Amino acid sequence: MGLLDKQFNNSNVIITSMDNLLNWARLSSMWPMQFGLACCAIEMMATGASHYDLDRFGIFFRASPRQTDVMIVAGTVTLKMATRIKKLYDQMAEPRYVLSMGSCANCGGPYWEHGYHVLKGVDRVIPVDVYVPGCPPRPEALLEGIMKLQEKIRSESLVKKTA
Amino acid sequence: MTEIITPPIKSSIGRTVRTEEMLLNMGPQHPSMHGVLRLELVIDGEIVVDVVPQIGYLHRCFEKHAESMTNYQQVVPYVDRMDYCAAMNMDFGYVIAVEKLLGIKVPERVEYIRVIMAELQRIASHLIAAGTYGLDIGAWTPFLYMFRDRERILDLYEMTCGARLLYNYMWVGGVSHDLPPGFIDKAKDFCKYFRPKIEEYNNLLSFNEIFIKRTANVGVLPADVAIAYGVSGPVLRGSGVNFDLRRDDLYSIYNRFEWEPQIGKGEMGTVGDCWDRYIVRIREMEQSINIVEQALNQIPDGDVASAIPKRIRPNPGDVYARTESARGELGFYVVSDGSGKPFRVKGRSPCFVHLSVLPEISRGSMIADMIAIAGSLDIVLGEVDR
Amino acid sequence: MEQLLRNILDNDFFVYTAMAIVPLLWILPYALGVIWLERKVSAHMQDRLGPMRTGGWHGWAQTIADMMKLLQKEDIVPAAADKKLHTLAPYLMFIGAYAVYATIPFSSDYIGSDLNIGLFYIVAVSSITAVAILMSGWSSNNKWSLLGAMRSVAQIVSYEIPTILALLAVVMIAGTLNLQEINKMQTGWFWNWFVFQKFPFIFIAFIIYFVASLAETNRTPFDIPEAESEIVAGYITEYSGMKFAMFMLSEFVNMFAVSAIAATVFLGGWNSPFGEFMSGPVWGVFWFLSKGMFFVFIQMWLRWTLPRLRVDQLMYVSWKVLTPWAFACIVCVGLWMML
Amino acid sequence: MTPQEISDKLKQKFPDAILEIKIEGVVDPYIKISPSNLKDIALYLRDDPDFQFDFLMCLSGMDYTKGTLGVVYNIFSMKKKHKVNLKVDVPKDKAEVPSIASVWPAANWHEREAYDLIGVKFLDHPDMRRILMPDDWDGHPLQKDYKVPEYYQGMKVPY
Repeated sequence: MGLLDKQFNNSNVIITSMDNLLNWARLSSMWPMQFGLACCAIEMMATGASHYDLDRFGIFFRASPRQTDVMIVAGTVTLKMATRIKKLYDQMAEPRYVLSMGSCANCGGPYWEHGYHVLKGVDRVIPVDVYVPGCPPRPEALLEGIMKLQEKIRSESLVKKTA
Repeated sequence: MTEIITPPIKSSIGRTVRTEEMLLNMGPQHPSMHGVLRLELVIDGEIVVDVVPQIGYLHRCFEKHAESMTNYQQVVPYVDRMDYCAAMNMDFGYVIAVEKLLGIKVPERVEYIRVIMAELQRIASHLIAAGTYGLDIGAWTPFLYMFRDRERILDLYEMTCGARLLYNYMWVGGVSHDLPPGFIDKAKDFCKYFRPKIEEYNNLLSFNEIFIKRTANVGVLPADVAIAYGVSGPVLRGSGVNFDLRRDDLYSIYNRFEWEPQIGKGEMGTVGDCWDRYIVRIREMEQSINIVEQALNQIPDGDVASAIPKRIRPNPGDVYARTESARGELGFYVVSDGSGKPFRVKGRSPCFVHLSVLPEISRGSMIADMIAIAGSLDIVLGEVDR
Repeated sequence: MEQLLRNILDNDFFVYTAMAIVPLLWILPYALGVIWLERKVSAHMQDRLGPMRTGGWHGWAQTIADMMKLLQKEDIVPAAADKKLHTLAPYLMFIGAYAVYATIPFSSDYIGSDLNIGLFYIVAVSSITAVAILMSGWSSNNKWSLLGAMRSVAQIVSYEIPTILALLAVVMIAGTLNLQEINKMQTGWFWNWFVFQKFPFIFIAFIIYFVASLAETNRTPFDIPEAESEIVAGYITEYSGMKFAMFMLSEFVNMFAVSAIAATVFLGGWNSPFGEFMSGPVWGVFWFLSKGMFFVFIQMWLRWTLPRLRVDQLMYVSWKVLTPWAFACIVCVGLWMML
Repeated sequence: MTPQEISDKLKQKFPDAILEIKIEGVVDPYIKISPSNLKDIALYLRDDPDFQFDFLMCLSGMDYTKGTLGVVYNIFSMKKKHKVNLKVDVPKDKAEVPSIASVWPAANWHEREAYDLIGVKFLDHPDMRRILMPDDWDGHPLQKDYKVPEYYQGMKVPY
C-alpha cells in the first residue's frame, strides 16, 4: 500500500481533474434538510422564496435526512432539541455539511447569559462547517454563507485530507 | 388493542386476529409541523385515535430573561423573538402593558405609527400562515406568491427600523425611529398594490375545489368549546364568535377607524371548520388594509420620542394588559416591585392555548386531516414555548 | 428494425440486447432533460428563476450535477431493514417503468417488438411498480415508508381499473391490441385520430385515462404516497444516494411512458396532424416525442397548481367517479358501433 | 358589573374565603382568596347568571421570594364584558393549589406550565407533568433562587 500512497500524493492531472469534477457536482447540488427551529427558519423560507431564490444554486429542500447533504441549523437549539439534532445528523448520508445559521446556533445568541434551557452553540453537539452571523441573518448573509460552503467544498480533495 | 373475535374470521384463521394501534411520532423535524412541535399520534391505520402534543423544544426562557434585564426597555428584543412571525404585535402588547402600569400617555403620532405598523405586521403574518397552510395541503405555488407580497411589507419595515423580521421598534412611551420621508406614499402604493392580490389568492387557493374538499367540515371547533379552552383571535372568530380585542377591549386608537371583524359563517361546511379559520385570516387582511389606509390619511405630526421616560421606575403593583396579535389574544402580566428591574413578566400566548385545543378537535380524523387542522390553528413555536 | 440488426450481428442474443438499448438512448437524455425542465417550469410558474448557476446558461447541467452528487453519496441500508429487498426495490421499479417501452411505436419503422397484444402487455407490465413500491415500503423498516407504501399500492391498484377500461373503449373501435396497427388506423389529418372518433365518448375515455395515469405515476393531485407534508417522503424515506436516484429516474420514465401511451392510443402516435405534409419515419419520431412531451408538460403544470387529495377522497374518485364513467363510455361506444 | 360590585357579591357569598380586596390605588383591582375553596369560587364565578365568567384569560405562577409561591388568575366574561383577578398564596414547602382544569379547560396547560417553571403543584389535575422542560430536569427554573445545572446529559449548560 505504501507505494500506492506515495503515487497518489502528488495529485497528478487525473486526480485533480477528477477532484474538480466531483467537487463541482457536490457543490452545485446541495440539498438541505427541510426543517427550521425558530426565527432564522422564517428568514430561510424567505431566502428560498421567489425574491432571493435558493433554487438558483441548485438547492432543493428535501424532507428526509437520508437524501440531504447540508443541515442548515436555523434557530435556537435548546437542550431538549439537541439530542434530536444529533440523531438527525447521524442519519444523514456521508458527504454531509452543517451550516449554522444565526447567532443562536453559533453561540447561543441573545440567550447566552440566562438561557438555562438553551444550548450555547450547536457546535457542542455536531461539527459545523460554516457559521452565518446575524439575528436573524439577512437572506443575502445566508446566500453568502452558502457560497462560503461551496468554496470549502471546491477545495476538498479525494487524496489529501484538507483541514 | 381491538381483538376481532367475529366467528367467520376466527374460524378462517384459527386464532384471533390482534390489531394494534401504531404510535407514530410526528417528530420535532417534520415538514409541516411549523417548527419544532412533536405530535404523538396513536393511529389505527389512517384514523388518528389520540394526539398528545409534546412542546418545549423551543423553550428559550423568556420569563427568566425578562426578570434578569436591568430595565423595562431591554425586554423588548426578547418579546420580539416570542412570536417571530408577528414581532410588531408582540412589541405592541408588551409596550401597552408597561405603559398601563406606568400610567403614561403617548403622543398622537406614536399611536398612529403603532397602529400602522401593527396592522401591516398582521398582514405579513397572515401571509405566512396562509402560505404554509397551502404547503400543508399540498399546493406549492400560493406559498411563493404570498412570500413575494410579504417582501414588500418587509421593505417598508426595513425603511423605518432597518430590520426585516425582528424590529425592537416600539419602545415604552414611543417608537425608536420616526417614519422616514416617503414612507407614507410608499405604504399607500403597497395598499393599492395589495388589494387585488387578495382576489388572486382566492382564485388560486381559497375557492379551489380540492382545497375546499380538504378543509371543509374538518376539525370543527364549536363556539362554546372554543371559549372554554380560552381560544382567541382568528381561530375563535372562525368558530362564529364575534369577539375582537381591538373593538371589544379597546386599546390604542382603534375606535377611530371603520373596520369590521370577520367571522366564520360556515359557507363551505359547518361553522368553525378549517376553511372558516383560513378564510377569516384572508378577509382580515382586507380589513387591515382599510385600517392602514385610514391611519395613513389621518396621521398628525409630532415628536415620537418625547414621552419615552429616561428612567422607568413604576410603583409596586401588577397589571394584565392584552392586545389582538395576529394569532389571537396576546396578554402580558407585568409585576413590578418598585425597582427598575421587572419583577415578573408572564406572556400569555395565544398559540399555547390553541395547541391545547388540538387533541380535542382532531380525534377520529385522518392523518391528512390532522395536518390540515394543525395548519389551520396557525401555531408558531417560539410563542408556544416562550 | 429487427431485420436491420439481424443481418448486422446474426447472433440472437446481441440483437435483442441492442434492441433493448435503443429506448435507453431516448430515456436517459430525456430523464436528465425533464428533471431540469420540471425545476425550471415550476420555478417560472412560481415567479422565480430556478437553477441558474450550474453549468452556464440557465443551469442546464443541474441534473448532471445532481446525478454525480448522488453517486458519491453513502449508500445507507437501515440496520433492521431487509437488506436484499431494500436494494432490489429501486431497480425493480425501474424495470416496471422501462419494460413498457418495448411495445411503444416510436415511428412507423421503429417499434421494440411488434406484439399483436401490445396494449395488453403494457397494462400488465406497468403493475410491477406496485410490487416494487410495496417492497421498498416494507423493507426499509420505517413507519413513514410503510404508510406511504400502503397508500401508494392501494392507489395504483385502484387506478388501474379506470386506465384499462378507458383503453378498452379505444380497442373496441380499433379492433386490435397491436399498437402499430392502432397507429396506422389514425393516419391522415388530425380529425381521424381516435380522440375525435365517436365524438363525446372517446374524448371522455381520454380524460379518464389521463386522470388515472396521473394517479399511476403518483403525481399531484394524487401524490399521496410521497406526500411531503404528511408522511415525510413516503416509501423513499430510507433511500439515499444512487437508489434514491433510481427511484426519481423511474418516476420520470414512468411519467413519459404513460403519456406516450396516451399519445399513441388517443392522438395517433407518430402521425402528423397535417396528413401527408411532414410525415414519414423520421418526422414520425418528432411528432411522437412532441406529443409525449406535451402531456409531460401538462403533468408538471398540474403538479404546481393543484393541492393534494386525501386518501379516502382519492379512492372515492377512482371507484365512484372514474370507473362508472368508463363503463358508461364503453357501453355507449358499443351501442354506437352497433347502430 | 364594576369591580366593587363583583367583590361585594363574592364577599357576601364566601365571607371567610376572601382574605383581602383591593380596588383603589392599584392599576388592576384584585381579590386575594384562600386556596382551600378556590374550586367552588371558580364554579360560582362561572355559573352565576350575572357573573358568567367563562373565559380564563391568564393563569400565572408567582414566586414572592419570601418563601411564598402564588398563583394569579385573570378571568373575563365574554357575555358581560367584565373582568376579575384572583390571587392565591401558598407556602413554598407545601405548594398545593386545587386544580380548576375541570372548570375551565384552558387552565389545564397553564397549570402544567406553572408547575413546571414555578413548582406549584395542582391537586387532582388530569395530567400533572412538566410541559416545557425535559421530563428528567430537576428543579423549577423560574424560582428566584434557582441554580443552573453544570451539565445536562453531557452538554455543558452555562456559557
